[in-house]
Parts: sequence; structure tokens; C-alpha cells
Amino acid sequence: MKILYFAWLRERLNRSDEEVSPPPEVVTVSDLIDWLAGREEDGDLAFGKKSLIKAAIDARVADHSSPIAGAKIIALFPPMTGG
Amino acid sequence: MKILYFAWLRERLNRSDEEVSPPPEVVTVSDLIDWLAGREEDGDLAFGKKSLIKAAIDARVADHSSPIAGAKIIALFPPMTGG
Amino acid sequence: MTVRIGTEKFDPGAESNAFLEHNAGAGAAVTFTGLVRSSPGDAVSSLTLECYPDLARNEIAAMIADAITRFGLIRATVIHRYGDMQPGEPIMQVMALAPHRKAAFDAAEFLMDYLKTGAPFWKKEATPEGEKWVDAKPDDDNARDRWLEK
Amino acid sequence: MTVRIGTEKFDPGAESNAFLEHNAGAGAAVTFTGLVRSSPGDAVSSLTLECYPDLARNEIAAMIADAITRFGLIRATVIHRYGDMQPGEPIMQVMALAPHRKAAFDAAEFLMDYLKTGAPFWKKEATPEGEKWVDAKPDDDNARDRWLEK
Repeated sequence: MKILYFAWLRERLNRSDEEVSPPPEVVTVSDLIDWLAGREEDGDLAFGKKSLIKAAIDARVADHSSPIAGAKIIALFPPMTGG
Repeated sequence: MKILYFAWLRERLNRSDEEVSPPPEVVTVSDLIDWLAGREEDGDLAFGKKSLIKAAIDARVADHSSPIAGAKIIALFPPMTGG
Repeated sequence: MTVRIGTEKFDPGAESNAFLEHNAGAGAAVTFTGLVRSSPGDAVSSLTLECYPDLARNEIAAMIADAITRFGLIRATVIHRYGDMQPGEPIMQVMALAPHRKAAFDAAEFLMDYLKTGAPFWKKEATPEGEKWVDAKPDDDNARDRWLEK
Repeated sequence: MTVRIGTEKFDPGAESNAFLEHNAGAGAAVTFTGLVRSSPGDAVSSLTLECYPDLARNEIAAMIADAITRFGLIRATVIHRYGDMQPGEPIMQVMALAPHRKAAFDAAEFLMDYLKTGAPFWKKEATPEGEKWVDAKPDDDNARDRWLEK
């Protein structure tokens, strides 16, 4: 599946997207964030406070508890500050 | 002094303005309305419910209790329905 | 502060752009455009607005001054036509410029509520059933009065 | 319903006029225009808006559909830029058309409150002190949440 990163999360990770193949025990968005952060040298620093990371699955807003099975694109990003 | 009439009051009286010289006992806007209505054949019909007649003195909104002494132009009109 | 009262048609978008041109660092502009309404169930073939222009200019200028103070506006403009108009034509436009959106929205709504009840315009609608003066609406008085509590 | 997301500058007045052209007998149009803010005490030399356009289109379309149902709107349009912008430039515009003014005001404000907190845009301001991501404001969450009680 493809992961997209936006705003300060993108800057801290120094990439806007990547292809990943998480193991089967990664079931929800929450699991995915933990797994992605665990792969980084400074993952906790890059992702910061987990409650501040929002997600979308296939261009629809999702919760941390949303299952990721079958998703093609998962986006992770800070709270929105548009308008 | 000059009296201006607007909207249905103007139509009912069939004039948009007139010069009048009310007697000294006509002190307030309220007195003026009564005096003007009294001069008409169908004054009560033309002016209708008195509380529905609003007034302005020299292009400033006034109350029925406002004194008219020294006024150059007094406007009488129904409730505003603009916008 | 600008008040413009006249019988000429105006161009809503051109007025918005002129208003926005000198925005002085503001973040938020709210524009209300009032149009001659006509719906199948309540058809209006034309609208005549009667006006007392000298009083309108004074009263609207006072409303704008009040709105600028109350809401910390940077600027506000009111344009109001009178005379004969056809359905779909713009009747009036209120524009409010403020640092942030809440003030701009509140000010535009405040100005509309006061204009409806305190600016000397009188609407006469021509419908298939004939001409009639539009009655003042208690709802409009209530909309204005909610600002008194603040 | 129209949603337009892009990097190009837009002309606020031309958009308003295009929106008003087919007004279907409506009496009231409210337009909100968001501009790149910059004040002497809080100077911004440029703004960069990051966006996730596919998500933005989906979320904003859902917000507009919700607003149309809630407020009985005739039509609504949201235009939102992303990329680099200078102070004074328009960032976004919301337009709401309704039979009467209350619905048009409420819908425009509702859409703004939801856009601020639920549309995938992220603001980065360049100031004399350097660049910084704008933090989400609790006030914006509160502004959105007041619509939940209705």
C-alpha cells in the first residue's frame, strides 16, 4: 500500500510518500502509525504526539481505529489548518 | 415646514410632500400626525393605525414624542421594509 | 466607510473586487448580495423600491460606524438601489472586512438586520395578482433585537 | 454544487458574478473571501498552503451536500487554492445562495467552520523570524462544534 505524508510530518520524515507492506498484525490506522514510527531511527520524534496524527484511507477521512485491510492509499497528516 | 410622505402613506394622500404651518399647540410628532389627519376628509383612513406611522426630522429618525419646533423637513412613513 | 444610494444597476463582482483591493492585511471579507426574489409559488414580476435618500445616507452611515466599533472591522461598504428592478437583479450589497472571519460574518449580518428595519426603503412587489406593498416582518424586528443583548 | 481546488489565482468578483448569474429566483447570496493576512504586529511575508486534493474534493463535496440539506440552500460553491501566495491575495471563497438571508449567512459560516477543521489544507507562514506551520486552533474546533447542537 502507498502511504502519503503531509505538512510537518512530511518534512520531518523527509519524504511525501512511500510504498510499504506492513505485516498482518498491523490491522488498524493506529497499528500502522506505531509500525511506521518503529521503523524510523527517530520515529517518535517525527510522528510526535500520536493523537495529533490524522488519517485518510483512499481519500476518505478515517479514525485511528479504522481497519486498513484492502486500502490502496493511506494518508497521514497533522490537524488541518486550512481556509 | 415641509412634510414628506412615503410608500402607502404617500399613495393614500396622493401627494409626496406639502408645505404646512401647524398652529402652536402642535408640539410633537404625535400632535403633528393628529393635526395632519384631522385636515383630511378621510384622514383616519389615510394614516391608518398611528403606531405604524414612523417619522424623521431633518433626515434623522425621530419618535412620536420628539418636538418639532425648528424643524425644516418632517418625513412620515410606514415601517421600513428595505434590503 | 462607504454608503452608496442610487437608482443605477451595480455590478456585484466589480464592487467586491474594488472593496477587496485595499485590504490592509485583513484575512476575511464577507459580502451579502440581496437579489430581487421570485419563486414559482410566490412569483414577482417586478419590484419597486421607494427611498428617502437623505435619511438613508445618515442612518446607514450610523449603522456602519456602529458595526466598525462593535466588531473591530477594518472597513465596511453598503450599496443600496431604489426604483424599479426585475427578478434576479441585485438590490443591495453589504461588504465587511475584518482581521478574522467571525467579526466579518457578524458585522455583515448585523448590518443586514439593521438595514431591514432601520433604513428608509419600502418594497412594492408587482405579482400576477397586482401590486402590493410588502409588510414589515416581525421576524426582521426579532433578528435586529438579538444584537441588543450583546 | 461546485468544488474547485487548484494552485491558480482566482478573481473573487468574477467568481461571484458567475455564481450569481443563475440565481433561480433566490433572494440572498453570501460570499466569504479568505485573504492572506498580514498585520504590522504579526507580519507574514508569504503563505504556503499544502493540500491533499483528492481528499479535499471528497470532504468539501460532503460538507456542501450537508449545508444544502441543513439550510435549504439553492446552491453553494467552494473555491480553494493551495501553493504559494502573497499577503492580500485571495486564498479561498465560499458562496451560498438561498431564498432568504438567514439561511445564506448560516450556510456560509457553517461551511467555513467545517473547512477550517475538516478540509486537508495546511498553512505555513513565512515571517521575518522564519517559516512556521500554523497550529490548529481550539477556537476553530469550538466554532465547528456549535453546529452539532442544532
